[in-house]
Amino acid sequence: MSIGLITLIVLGLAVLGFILGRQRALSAVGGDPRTLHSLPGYYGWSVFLFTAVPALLLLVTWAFVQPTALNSHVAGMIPAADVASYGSTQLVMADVRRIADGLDAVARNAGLDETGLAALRADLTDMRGRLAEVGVALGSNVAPSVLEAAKEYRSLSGTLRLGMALAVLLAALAGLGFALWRIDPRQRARNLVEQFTLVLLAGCSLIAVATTFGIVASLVVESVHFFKLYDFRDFFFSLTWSPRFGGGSELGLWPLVWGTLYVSFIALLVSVPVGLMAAIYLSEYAGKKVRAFAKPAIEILAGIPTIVYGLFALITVGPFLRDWFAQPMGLGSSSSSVMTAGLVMGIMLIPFVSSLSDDIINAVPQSMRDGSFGLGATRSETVKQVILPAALPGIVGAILLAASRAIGETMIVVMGAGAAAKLDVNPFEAMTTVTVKIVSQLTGDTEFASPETLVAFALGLTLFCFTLALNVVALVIVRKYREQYE
Amino acid sequence: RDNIQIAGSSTVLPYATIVAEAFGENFDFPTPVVEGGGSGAGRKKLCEGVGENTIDIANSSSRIKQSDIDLCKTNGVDEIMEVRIGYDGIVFASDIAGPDFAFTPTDWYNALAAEVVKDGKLVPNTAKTWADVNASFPAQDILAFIPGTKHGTREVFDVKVLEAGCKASGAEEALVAAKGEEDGKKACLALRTDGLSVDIDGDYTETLARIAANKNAIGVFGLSFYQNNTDKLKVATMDGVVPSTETIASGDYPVSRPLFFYVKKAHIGVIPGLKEYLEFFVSDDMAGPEGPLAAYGLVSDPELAKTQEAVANETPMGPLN
Amino acid sequence: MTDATSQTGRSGAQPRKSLHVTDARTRRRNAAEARFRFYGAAAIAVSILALVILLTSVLGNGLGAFRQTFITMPVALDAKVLDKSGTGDIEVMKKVTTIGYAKVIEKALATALAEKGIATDGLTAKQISGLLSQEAAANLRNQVLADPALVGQTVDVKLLANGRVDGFFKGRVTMDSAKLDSNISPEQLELALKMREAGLMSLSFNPGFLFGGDASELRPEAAGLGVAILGSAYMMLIVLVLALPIGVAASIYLEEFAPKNKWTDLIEVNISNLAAVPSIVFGILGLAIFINFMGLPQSAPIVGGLVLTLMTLPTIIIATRAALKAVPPSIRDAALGVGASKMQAITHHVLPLAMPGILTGTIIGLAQALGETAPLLLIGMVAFVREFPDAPPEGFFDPASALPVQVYNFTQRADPAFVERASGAIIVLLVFLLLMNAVAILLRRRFERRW
Amino acid sequence: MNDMRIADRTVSSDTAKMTARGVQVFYGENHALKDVDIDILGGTVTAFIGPSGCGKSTFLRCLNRMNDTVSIARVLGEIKLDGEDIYDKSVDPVTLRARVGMVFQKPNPFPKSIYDNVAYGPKIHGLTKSKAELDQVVETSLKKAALWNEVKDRLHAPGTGLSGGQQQRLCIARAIATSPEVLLMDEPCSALDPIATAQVEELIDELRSQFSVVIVTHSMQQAARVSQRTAFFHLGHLVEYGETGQIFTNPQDPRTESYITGRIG
Amino acid sequence: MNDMRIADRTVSSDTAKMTARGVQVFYGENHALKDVDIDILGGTVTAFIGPSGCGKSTFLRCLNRMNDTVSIARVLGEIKLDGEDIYDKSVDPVTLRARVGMVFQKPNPFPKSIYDNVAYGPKIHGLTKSKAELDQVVETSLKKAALWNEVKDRLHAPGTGLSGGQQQRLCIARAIATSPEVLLMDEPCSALDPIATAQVEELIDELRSQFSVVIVTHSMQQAARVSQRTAFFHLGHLVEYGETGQIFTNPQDPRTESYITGRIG
Ligand SMILES: Nc1ncnc2c1ncn2[C@@H]1O[C@H](COP(=O)(O)OP(=O)(O)OP(=O)(O)O)[C@@H](O)[C@H]1O
Ligand SMILES: Nc1ncnc2c1ncn2[C@@H]1O[C@H](COP(=O)(O)OP(=O)(O)OP(=O)(O)O)[C@@H](O)[C@H]1O
Ligand SMILES: [Mg+2]
Ligand SMILES: [Mg+2]
Repeated sequence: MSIGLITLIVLGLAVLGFILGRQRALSAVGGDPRTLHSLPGYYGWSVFLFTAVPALLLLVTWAFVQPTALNSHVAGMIPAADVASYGSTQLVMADVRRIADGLDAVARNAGLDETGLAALRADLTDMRGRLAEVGVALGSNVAPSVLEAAKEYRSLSGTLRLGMALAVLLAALAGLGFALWRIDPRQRARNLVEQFTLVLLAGCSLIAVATTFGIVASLVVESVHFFKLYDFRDFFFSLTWSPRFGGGSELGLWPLVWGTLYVSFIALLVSVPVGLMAAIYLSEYAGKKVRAFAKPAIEILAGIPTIVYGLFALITVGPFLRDWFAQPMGLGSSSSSVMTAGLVMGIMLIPFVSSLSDDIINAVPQSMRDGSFGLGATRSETVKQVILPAALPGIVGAILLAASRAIGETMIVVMGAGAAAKLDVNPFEAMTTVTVKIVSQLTGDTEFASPETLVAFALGLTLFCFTLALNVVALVIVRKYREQYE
Repeated sequence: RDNIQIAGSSTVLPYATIVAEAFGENFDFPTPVVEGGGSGAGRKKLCEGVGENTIDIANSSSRIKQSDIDLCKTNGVDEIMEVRIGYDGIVFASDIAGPDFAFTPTDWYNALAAEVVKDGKLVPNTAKTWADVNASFPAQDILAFIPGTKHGTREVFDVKVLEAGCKASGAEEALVAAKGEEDGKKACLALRTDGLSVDIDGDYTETLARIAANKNAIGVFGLSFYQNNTDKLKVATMDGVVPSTETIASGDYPVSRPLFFYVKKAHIGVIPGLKEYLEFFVSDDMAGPEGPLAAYGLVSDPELAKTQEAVANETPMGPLN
Repeated sequence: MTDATSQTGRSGAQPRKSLHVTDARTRRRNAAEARFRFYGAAAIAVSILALVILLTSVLGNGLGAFRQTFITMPVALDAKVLDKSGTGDIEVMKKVTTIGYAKVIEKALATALAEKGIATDGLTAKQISGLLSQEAAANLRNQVLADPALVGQTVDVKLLANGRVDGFFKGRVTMDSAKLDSNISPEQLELALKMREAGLMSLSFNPGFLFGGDASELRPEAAGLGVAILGSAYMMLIVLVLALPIGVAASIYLEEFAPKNKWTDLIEVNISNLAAVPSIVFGILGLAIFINFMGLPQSAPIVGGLVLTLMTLPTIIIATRAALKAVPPSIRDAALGVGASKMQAITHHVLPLAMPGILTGTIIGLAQALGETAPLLLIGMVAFVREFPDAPPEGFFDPASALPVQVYNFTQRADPAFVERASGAIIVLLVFLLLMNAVAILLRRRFERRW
Repeated sequence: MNDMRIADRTVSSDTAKMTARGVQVFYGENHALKDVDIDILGGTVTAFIGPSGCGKSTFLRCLNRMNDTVSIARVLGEIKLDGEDIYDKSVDPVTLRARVGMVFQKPNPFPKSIYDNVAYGPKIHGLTKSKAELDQVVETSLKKAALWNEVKDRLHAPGTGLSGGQQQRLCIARAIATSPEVLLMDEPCSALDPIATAQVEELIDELRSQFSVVIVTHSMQQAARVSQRTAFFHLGHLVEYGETGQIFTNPQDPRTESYITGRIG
Repeated sequence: MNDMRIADRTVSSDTAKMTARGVQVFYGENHALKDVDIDILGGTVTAFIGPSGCGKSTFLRCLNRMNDTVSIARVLGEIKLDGEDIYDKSVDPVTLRARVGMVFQKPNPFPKSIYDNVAYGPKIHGLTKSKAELDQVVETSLKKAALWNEVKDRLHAPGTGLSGGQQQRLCIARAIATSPEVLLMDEPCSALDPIATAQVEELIDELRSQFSVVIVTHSMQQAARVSQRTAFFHLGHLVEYGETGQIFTNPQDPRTESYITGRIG
């Protein structure tokens, strides 16, 4: 039985449990739900949970443990000499598994039964050829010990699988029986189900925390390597970023941080006013039709691959800004510039601000608007002084999201702002950002264990701490100015 | 896993895909999966260990480094085969409508270096047009798109163009005199920072697009890329030699580098089709001077026969020299 | 106690204001109002304009990719060449490589040209066969191997023409550029023109672009998006199934149930911070956790889907929390007051009201996930994959590509024919996005309401 | 508490501040207001009475075009302020609402501080020149609305943290701070205790010297106490309109009589 | 309208349904309720009176732990329902609120249909077996709340589209549909006309036969009409609590007397 099938059966049992539980609860009170503590459905759900959750947990654990156990058992059957010829146990086992999978097909193809299969001898039959016939490609001939291991693997995994199916189904049935037996009109079924749901919800929010730990952990290890190779003082206090291919690079952080801030700032300068005004227009002024069309249309902007924006920056916006602004104003003649990247990125970020803000603004109760209009305020005054403050937390969230995207964007910066790290205030100069350098150092041709590559991890970690600080500030601001209606 | 997995240099990537495609068509094995991601990352993945969830082959646009070999060792990857598949030519090209250029490394050094020798003295580079660099050039503004420091191509550019130019122009001598042996040599590679030399972290298509937006710029490309875009680009000579597969194979054209891939020997015989793929790759049908790789712009290795033999014997690479 | 005097006094002191006559201040305020409204309209206009510009450039470049130049001609499948044993044994026939098939096609093309009376003076055999795609031989081989009975017959086949020829008919390649082009000559193009007049060559819809696998740089005309579309679909399925419920659940917990203390503050800041983590870092995470630690395969949609899920979660959580926050407390009070549990109050009343925000988060999150390449770079999905993954769930573990990856790959390739295909891939991606989000957009419209 | 004294009724009916003719309101299909003709006189307190759901609030909201914000509401007929049609295209509802202020039935303080709630109107209309003057206006308004003592120590606490009756008075203070010419009050005393009610009634009486006040109330006593004219609505119809004394002592329509004596609802 | 008749006062004071001892409430720094001791008797209508802002709603919200939802509110003291401490850890506020229903001061219908508003409580408590029965419950509740006639043709129109008084009655209907043992009503008649008020008062009297009712009101007449016991709050203190007749005719505390006679507010 495959895992999918077992899952289906367990779920089926759980559904059955739901129905039975519901009925049992109802019949316990003579069909009058009023005397039950909770709605009958909750009794059903509690049985469902008791049936499905332990069984599925068992299934998952088993599915994780079985291969490991099986592997170590079977691997023990193969003599060290054969393992050596494969290079590693892992590789032998890969072959063992492939052969084991193939044996079924071989048996079917050749009309062999179990005893026939068991009698197969690697030194007598051309196993590689026979397996190839049934579409199992092997890299080399099959050693006898490997074939034996594969047979063992096959039969044992069959047994274990059966065992798993039995165990899981038993667990499900036991859960079902127990939960059904427990049902009592006074049982707090709703509380039980809700407690469970709450644990589930909390578990979900822990995923986010776990992600953070994962990120920090995966960055820290390599960052430590980096700081072993490269002095942290140079990294944190040097103002030059100029990596060399062959080593001897200067990897100062600040030009990149400056570029990141500058580009993001310009991007937000474009996207926040435009997005916010668009959101206000959509929710306060636009008719139903305009709204139904414009909102999803603007959201497409978020879905256009960044490479399109990058090319747009490179081919259209960059030269335009150079010819019409930078050169006439004597600010340089670079076609890639912070301004270019910022502008184009700003366009991409409009929907992040507009759509979310629009939903939040829409959620401000009408009575707030009425109160303001009733005092003779114009729409714009109402929006600025009543609605926006009330919607502030959501809007800040939207802006943070946009800022986050701006910080994390690479393609637009590479094509729009260039790849040169520079500390400059002229917005028409080429600059680059932390993220761009993370990507480029990580995917470059330099050797991995060099500071030039490992700096990517240190950059990642620094950026992480940096944005964390920004977020704390944002949280404090929101806390301070939050206005709760009703 | 039934398919071969390959990762690494994006310069080798197109060649590898051409071979993979032909391999998938003509053999019973599935088409290999070929990833880019850069030589460094490719070699790192190769050295992550032996087993199904590690890759089989790492493409690389430069030779493997000792640190990678050490990493491989610690992870149990003892034997690696090195396969040199040919050479990559690096060319200098500008917009098709622009003037012709005949460069020497000295010209490039004098155009892009931070400090140049003028009248026997080291001075900061102030050249604005190519005519400032070399009177025989047109007075076109200097604007060079060179590979970013992440690219293997940049290493070649540094060594074969800048260092050579530094030496030839006498700047190296002056720099060593001024800053000492170590720092002086390093200073040869210091580029001007006034925006006339632009690092490109993207790929050649980006360089091409930038040239389309800045008609007077000169960019650095791979030979194969240039060959696919001869209608848009005009190639410059280096030391009087026009880059082509022939001139590079013969060694006349100076700016080129070997391309490699590295195979985890432990996977041969285990991953289906791996051996066949290796042999197919280096066969004359593919990598020979008449093969599709050459047609695409790879400079076929004059010593291909040796490589074929090594692949057939599964000879692992020796220590780096 | 009417105060008639004060009333007259007032109307005397203050002349009657007319509703039509506005004072200076009101005019200023109205002007501000008009300006504000104009800014709003302008913001919409700017956004739409940007969209239109981007879309036109994409459509202009990319629509061509859906049509391709084909050569239709009869090909004699010579049994002597293709089935040397004469037994029809497929294993033997497989020994004939594409090179053998290429020769068959070459011959057929020469015959066809001769039959139509098209002169080919001055062109070498290689140049003539250069009009054909290198994919043609592979196509024919697959066709024959799929149906060995064809051998010995003469069949009409439709074969891809070379990318430059195709470019010529689409206006990308001109006689002038061909003069400079090392891959095609004007003479070849002349021949192609004649072939078109003779009906041997024509432009038609190219299903291969949508359903075929990727192709190498030597044959841009054969590159298709099939694998990428499947890969993206698998990943989006995973993202949708995981990110939406987990994101909403986490938001509900954090916003409604979690005690408000330093720890939840930390989690809150932490989640907004996750949104700011560059996507490539999620790739690093995916590589470390899913591939190296959990041993999931490289280049597989399952890993891609999981990584993108983690990346999308913060977006959905932030949007959902903002939406939950915006629901007035009086609604919760009302539900609690009739004895609903907190969970019931939330599922029955708060969630439906927060739905538009949740859906917006989903729309934006999915758009982001669908278009993302950077994290896929590190988990092996930015790759050349020609084999189609199986049907799910096994297919989740097979190597696959993704649409943005395909776009990214196409834009990196040297042959200019890939520019068109990259834009074509973007069009497919956008259509994919619209289809995926259509449900969410419609649902959101239903849930939108004021109270 | 048994207070049926009738306020003195000298009204010059030619000073009609607002006139409504043939006003009809539909909420979608629902015909909420049917053909209402009424004159709101200057310097007068007009009371609207009638059973719940009869259209009092609806009509009130017509008088300063607040119904514009209800998307399904449709208003027909003609309403004039000082002889000018307020539904005319060229009329700016903002100017109108500045002159015709409103206190809503459900208190709806802004999610701002108490001070900002009251200062909002004067600020947007530029009624004060300095901060001190604004402080003054806020204080007077709060005092008039009988809220000053309760909130003077926490002017910067949020208005939403007040008790129901306090919120109601805050909304009254907010409305009078802009000194409108006509003040529409929808059940301004519903959540107030008798003393606060008396204070608000005093305020209304005071306002009458300069402005017109329209007040919706369910308390017959209150209508009798503060108003000079009373309109009785029933099922969307304006049944009877006249001097308060006359309506209460000598209603013309049997329905009015039944309502006042407590027989129909 | 001058109705001061005192409802009949047969109350057995040992059937205390709810008891509160030493209840204090703080809103942040603001000490809103100070040391309140009170017994709510079974089968009795208890009226809370007192000037606006004195803490009536606050105390009411303590009785079914609605103050839990106000993050800044802190409740001290002990409140028991049938002898069980409702603030005990093991008590599920949900069960509590199902038994102690509430009508809020500001009508807050769900943004759903009128039918769904009323049917919500019975649905989540599983009070009905079939759709027909549910329809029945909805109809009876609406009828009891004196709203049925006005809305019977538009049961599926949104509850938020009702007039103020209609919303208030809808909220009453919603609360009684779940048949709680104790019903807390915060100014349930503030937006109702006299006839509707009379109907609600009748309802309250009817409910008393089975349940306890606590009603906050600003109308002394109403308190006198419907309640058997009255509590007078002032500035957060429970000043006096006793039989309604006694409170109104013979108050012990001078503040009570002043309030009833209209001198303090
Ligand atoms: N959410 C809150 N936050 C802060 N303070 C509050 C809050 N709710 C009420 N208060 C304060 O607590 C005190 C008592 O308020 P409560 O609502 O209990 O008064 P009340 O007796 O119901 O008055 P009313 O008759 O006006 O409704 C008031 O001073 C009020 O301002
Ligand atoms: N927004 C709305 N949408 C639909 N119908 C509405 C809306 N507002 C009011 N109505 C209906 O219009 C009619 C008149 O309502 P209105 O609010 O004017 O009553 P009212 O006289 O103010 O009553 P109350 O004394 O209860 O406040 C009622 O039947 C009501 O249900
Ligand atoms: Mg009303
Ligand atoms: Mg209250």
